[in-house]
Amino acid sequence: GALGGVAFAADTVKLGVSIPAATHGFTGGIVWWANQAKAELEKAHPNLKITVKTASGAPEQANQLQDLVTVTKIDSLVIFPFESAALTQPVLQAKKKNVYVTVVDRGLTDPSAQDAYIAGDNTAFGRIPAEYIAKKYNGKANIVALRGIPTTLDNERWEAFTGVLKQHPDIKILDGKYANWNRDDAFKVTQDFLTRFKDIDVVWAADDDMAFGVLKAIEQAKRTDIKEVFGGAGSKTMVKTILDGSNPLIHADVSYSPKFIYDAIKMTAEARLKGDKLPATYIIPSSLITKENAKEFYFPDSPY
Amino acid sequence: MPSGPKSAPTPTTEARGDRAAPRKASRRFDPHRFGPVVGLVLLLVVGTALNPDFATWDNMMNVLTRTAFIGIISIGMCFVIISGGIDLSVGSMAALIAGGMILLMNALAGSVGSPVAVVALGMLFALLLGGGFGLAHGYLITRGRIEPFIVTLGTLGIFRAVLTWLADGGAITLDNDLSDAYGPVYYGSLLGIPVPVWVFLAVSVAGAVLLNRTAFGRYVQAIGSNEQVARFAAVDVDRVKLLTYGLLGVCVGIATVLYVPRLGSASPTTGLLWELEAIAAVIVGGTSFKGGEGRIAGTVIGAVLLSVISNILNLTSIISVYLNAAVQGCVIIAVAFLQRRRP
Amino acid sequence: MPSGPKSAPTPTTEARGDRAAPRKASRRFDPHRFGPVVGLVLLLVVGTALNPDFATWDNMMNVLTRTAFIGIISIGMCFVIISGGIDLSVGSMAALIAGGMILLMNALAGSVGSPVAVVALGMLFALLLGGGFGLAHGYLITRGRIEPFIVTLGTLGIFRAVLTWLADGGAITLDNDLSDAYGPVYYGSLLGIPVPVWVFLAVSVAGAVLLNRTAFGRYVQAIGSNEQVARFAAVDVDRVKLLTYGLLGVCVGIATVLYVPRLGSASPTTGLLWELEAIAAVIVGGTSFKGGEGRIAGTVIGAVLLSVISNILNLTSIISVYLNAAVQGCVIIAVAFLQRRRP
Amino acid sequence: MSLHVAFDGITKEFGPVRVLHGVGFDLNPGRVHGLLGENGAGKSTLMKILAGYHAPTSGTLSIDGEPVTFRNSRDAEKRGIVLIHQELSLADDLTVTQNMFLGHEIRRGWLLDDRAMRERAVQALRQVGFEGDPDGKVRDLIVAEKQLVEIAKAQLRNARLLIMDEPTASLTPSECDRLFGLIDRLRRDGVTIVYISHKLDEVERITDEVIVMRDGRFVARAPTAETPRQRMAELMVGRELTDMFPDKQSPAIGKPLMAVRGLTVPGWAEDVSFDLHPGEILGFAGLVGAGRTELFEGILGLRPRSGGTVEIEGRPVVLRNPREAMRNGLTYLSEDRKGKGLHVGMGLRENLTLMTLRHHAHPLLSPASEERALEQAVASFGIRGNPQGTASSLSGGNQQKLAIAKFLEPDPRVFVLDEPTRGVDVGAKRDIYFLIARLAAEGRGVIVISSELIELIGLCHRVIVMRGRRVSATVPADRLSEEELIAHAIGTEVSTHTHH
Ligand SMILES: Nc1ncnc2c1ncn2[C@@H]1O[C@H](COP(=O)(O)OP(=O)(O)OP(=O)(O)O)[C@@H](O)[C@H]1O
Ligand SMILES: Nc1ncnc2c1ncn2[C@@H]1O[C@H](COP(=O)(O)OP(=O)(O)OP(=O)(O)O)[C@@H](O)[C@H]1O
Ligand SMILES: [Mg+2]
Ligand SMILES: [Mg+2]
Repeated sequence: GALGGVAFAADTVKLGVSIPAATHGFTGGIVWWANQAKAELEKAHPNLKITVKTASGAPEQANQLQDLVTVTKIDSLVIFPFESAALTQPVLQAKKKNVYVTVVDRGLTDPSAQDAYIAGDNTAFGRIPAEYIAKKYNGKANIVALRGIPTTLDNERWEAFTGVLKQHPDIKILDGKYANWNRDDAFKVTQDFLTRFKDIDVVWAADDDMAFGVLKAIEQAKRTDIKEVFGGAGSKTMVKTILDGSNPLIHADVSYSPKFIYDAIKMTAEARLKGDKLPATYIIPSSLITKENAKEFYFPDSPY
Repeated sequence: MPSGPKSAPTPTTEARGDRAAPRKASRRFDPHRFGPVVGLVLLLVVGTALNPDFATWDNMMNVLTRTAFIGIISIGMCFVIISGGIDLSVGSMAALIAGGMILLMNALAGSVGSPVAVVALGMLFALLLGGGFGLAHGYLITRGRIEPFIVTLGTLGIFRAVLTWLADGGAITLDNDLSDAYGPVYYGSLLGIPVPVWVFLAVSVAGAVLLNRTAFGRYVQAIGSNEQVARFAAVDVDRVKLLTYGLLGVCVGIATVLYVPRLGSASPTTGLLWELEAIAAVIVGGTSFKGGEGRIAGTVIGAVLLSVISNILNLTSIISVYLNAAVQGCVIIAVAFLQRRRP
Repeated sequence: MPSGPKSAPTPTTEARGDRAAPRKASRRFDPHRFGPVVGLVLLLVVGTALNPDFATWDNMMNVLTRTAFIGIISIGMCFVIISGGIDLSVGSMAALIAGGMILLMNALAGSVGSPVAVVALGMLFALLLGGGFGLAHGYLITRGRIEPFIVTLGTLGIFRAVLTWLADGGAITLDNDLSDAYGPVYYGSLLGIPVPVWVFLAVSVAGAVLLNRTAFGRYVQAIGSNEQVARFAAVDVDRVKLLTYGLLGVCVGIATVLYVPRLGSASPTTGLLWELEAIAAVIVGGTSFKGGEGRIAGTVIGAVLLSVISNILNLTSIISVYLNAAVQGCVIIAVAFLQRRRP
Repeated sequence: MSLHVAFDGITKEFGPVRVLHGVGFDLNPGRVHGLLGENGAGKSTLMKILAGYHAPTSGTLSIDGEPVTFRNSRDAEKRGIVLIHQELSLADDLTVTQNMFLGHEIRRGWLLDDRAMRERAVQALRQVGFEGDPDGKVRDLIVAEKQLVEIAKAQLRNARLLIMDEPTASLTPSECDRLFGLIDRLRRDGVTIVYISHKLDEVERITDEVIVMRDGRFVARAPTAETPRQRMAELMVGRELTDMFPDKQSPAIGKPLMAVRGLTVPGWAEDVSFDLHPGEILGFAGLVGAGRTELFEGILGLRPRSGGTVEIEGRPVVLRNPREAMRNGLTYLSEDRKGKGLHVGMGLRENLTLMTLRHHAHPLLSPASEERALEQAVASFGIRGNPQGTASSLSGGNQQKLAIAKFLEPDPRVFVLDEPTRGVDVGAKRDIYFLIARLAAEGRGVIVISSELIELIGLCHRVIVMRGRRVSATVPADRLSEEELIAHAIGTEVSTHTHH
């Protein structure tokens, strides 16, 4: 849109926030941080109105987008798309109606549909654990991996992870199965991995929720060959565990905090109120969390 | 007053000779028929009260447009349910059709010149694929004598798995040129009314005519009401059942044809839980889950009603986002209560 | 005993006892009865061939233990389906019960001294909550005269939404001390067999006795077979239906009691799609979706069979992970085909 | 024009059970044949073979001299053979008109011509005397109305050979008269007719010759004129039948066992009062739709009541459902056997003991004890058929016996039988009459609702006649006659016994 990028100071800002519904720990965190941002920012800026909507699928999110534009008449949007490809057209339609668009986490397939892009680093989410494992185990280890739900997001992480490990011929990924970012499924898949593979060094659970199920399965099987379980996303319990050193299998994690939705809302709202523009792309780096730096990643009030 | 159980049928008060009259009258005011309408009207009132922008033309068109997919599938589903069957696979089927169709169109884009022709071929393919899947269901159910629930539960998994495999776990995305050529099918309008709404309308009318004014529709109802009786009346039960599933498949194809230009991609989460929504629309619309009787108009209203609920929820923030599904659940139960069946 | 029939006049002809024999024989080989068993045996053979670890005691116990939840729920579901009903809410219900139970236990942990007592109270609460939810369903269905599909579709949303709200979108986690006290309920064994398997067994036996050897079970079948006839035969139809839903609720409660110590937490993904799995177990087990007749043993086998499929898939990598669901779908259809009903 | 049909060596097996053993006889064109036989003799099975619903296991069926094989009923219909089923075969959710044209819709182009169908339906319905709404759902019809719809439906098919399998089972005399008029007309048009009935007076009245079957075999045929009723009955049962009805024993005079006062079932029965004494057999007569069935469904709490009281053994009772009625010693056997009386898909045993499971539960159900109950019932009621099969595998009459046995299991003080001998053969009918008399002699009160006046006259101590939702007369035993009952039922006589 021609006007979409033009910045101007507004008297009032109607900001719409469209995010996935809380279906597992991570998205639960997203919802919590989004509401947190709403509460704080609306208090600080009386002329700011934030509407938070959660969707349980791409079509529903597209619908909400339409409703936010047509009926709530938002002028700015922060969207965490369910899926890049599927939401591109709908966001484009919104942008055509002069809505300022900040896309969070999953970039659209057509970048012209967005004014700003703020994201966690999915490649790093897969790369960091791989590099960590390769280094720690001197390029020699047996790994089993859990995957999330089949999505582009999951693919990115998986490719980054396997991509790094390809350079280490002695690191074997024994198998990777979907456990749907779900504790129960992770528990079952791990149980079966344990039955199947007698010698495992590391489990890449790829998500802290799933890591939780993995740990329980290992505990039940009383297996001693496994040296480490690596989750992902830096949930509060996992960070606390690292901080306390309370679980011998947990040593590190990779940060991918749902807090970025808070940052995105805050940055967008404040920029819009002042009439500023956001940088076109802003990647919130993912970093390795270890006992040393765990404190920086610990937010006791967040649900995640 | 020793009145019998509340569940007893409505008494007719006229003498025997005139029994026809009061029975007819009681049918006219059958809450069973008007429950969904009443529910919808109430919702519209609530929506307008909560947010004046709700009642705008644009919003109405938005709601109707997005209802089109589920609505069209529900119409096919209505036939299947009336005939005493069920189809759990429609969501996965839509996803697979969308994926297959996009792959085909992307592949053709190189060889066939005009994007419009490619899109037209893609659409045709979608309808054929849908019909084929539907007939396959029908075949397994009638010839294989397997419960429809099981057959379609199985294909629910199969369709989605094949799509996931085709998409390598990610998404299948339509080429940009094609997207532009195809866009109007979802985003265009005719006389101020979006194309999908026209299609939805056309399918509804066709469905209503088919159900109420053709022998096929009559047979569908007869089979759902009493399969043995239909067989005795020399109705080719297997063939009619086969066709209802085929019809539903075509409806899913049509819905997919409208859906693809909207999101321009298919992924393993496409069409997730559409089956529940479609079945819910049919049942909320007053069709009996046990088959035998049902209404297309009710189904359409049911589908619209379900969209309106989430539209209203989108338009207000009085309720915690966590509780959206609870509100939806309550409204569905309340609407069903309005049209509860006489025993 | 009634004296009426005894005083009847001389019989006109002798009953033809000889006819009984061949019928009974033909029933013994009814594939309908043995389809699931055959399917399970075949799967076991395939599993062992693919991975020798499959046939180990530990793996078997793993599979049975994880089947316990769905299995116990399926047994309750079997009653509901036989009576002609359906319950889509069991997964959400389990999630909400788990959440509520954990919150209660965490709250009690401070005031009540012994963790064991707290856990016992939590378990009791889970069973009561489950029974209460079930009865609420039954009440809406019998008194409210709303389709079971709709009622439980509504509560499916409501239960999960309330849990999500209670959990603030995250997980509700059991306190550590309690976790230790509660752990054995899932992780403990008796005579080498895990506790959940014992409970599953006990519930199965109780279910089979209840269905086949008590008046209640007979009424359930009679109602599913023909509600009207049951009503005329002095069966208190509403009460029996109410109880079937209550029973299912209690089964969900039991399943939850076993489930909570496994991970010690409840989240919005807890129990997702359990309803489909439970219903599938019942139908794969040879119970008719239309009600009237069904088998507990079949249901148990159906539940085990479904777990075994995914166990085998986890134990091998011959098939792309993307296609897991397709394999599951094919096996389900194939098993159903083995036991297809005679026309 | 007329069809000549020949059966030759027809056998039929259902699984291992052989029900027809080489039947052979001819049906002569343009004649009305009465087909007689006990329950389970195989009449319906043979006719279903003729009409293409079943294939014979062996043997040949010839039409006009040429052997035919029908793949389905449509094939048979093409030859002009139409069957009116004994078990009503209408789809509840469809309207009367829709049912009548099911499978034979009139179309205009692609669409149904509803108007033309309705017109023809109304015409056919009028011929059989159906007065309900042709656009009403069949679900809302009473049994007799359904039967009329079945007959009207067959009317539309332009049959050359019409098989009527117990068409009058639940019809009252005036509807029957209309039907006989219809049959006469058809015969004059040259239609061959097979008329199956257990009402021998009807057979005597309208058939040209009778054909008798027993145990799946052809037994005899004879011109009707030369075969008195007594002889027909003997040919059917294979032995001599003495009096059809037991002697009437006068009931105890004293306190009534059941007293109903001013009972109203809105829309169906108004201000009905009657007493029933111990040992009394009380009949209820009336035309189709007079409200007899609905009155008792109201008493049982299955329909809303808007006034009146019921006392049983002197205690006022409020019966809200059949369960409470059973506890108070009242059971009711419905006229709608398939829809309200028996679980046709369940076994005999399960059907028999459904109301008295507590007798077999200690606390678990004992199959052995249930089996004993079944054996006893099979013996005392002469239920013929496979005791291990489902109720649906029994012939119509045997299903009726099973139903009676079922509703007697709770040992009721007051037993209400609605059309108790519907579809029951003469031998069994006689058994049932003697049974009813015995029940009364034991001090029970028995109420018999029936459309067969002979039965009421032969059996009852008093008969209450209902007309247009009200009691129009109470006729004592000594004044019982067909004329009297009909007169009260259709309202041509001012009664001296009207209750008010
Ligand atoms: N026809 C029926 N319909 C529903 N429930 C029944 C029926 N008959 C018995 N029950 C219930 O099954 C259980 C055992 O029944 P039983 O017939 O032995 O007791 P009962 O004395 O008839 O009970 P009630 O006081 O309820 O009549 C009781 O809980 C009873 O209420
Ligand atoms: N589908 C079936 N399966 C098994 N047995 C059957 C079936 N249909 C009929 N029979 C048996 O065949 C025999 C003949 O039945 P049929 O219905 O022909 O008797 P009928 O002469 O018409 O008796 P009624 O006068 O009682 O109607 C009966 O013993 C019945 O139990
Ligand atoms: Mg017969
Ligand atoms: Mg009657």
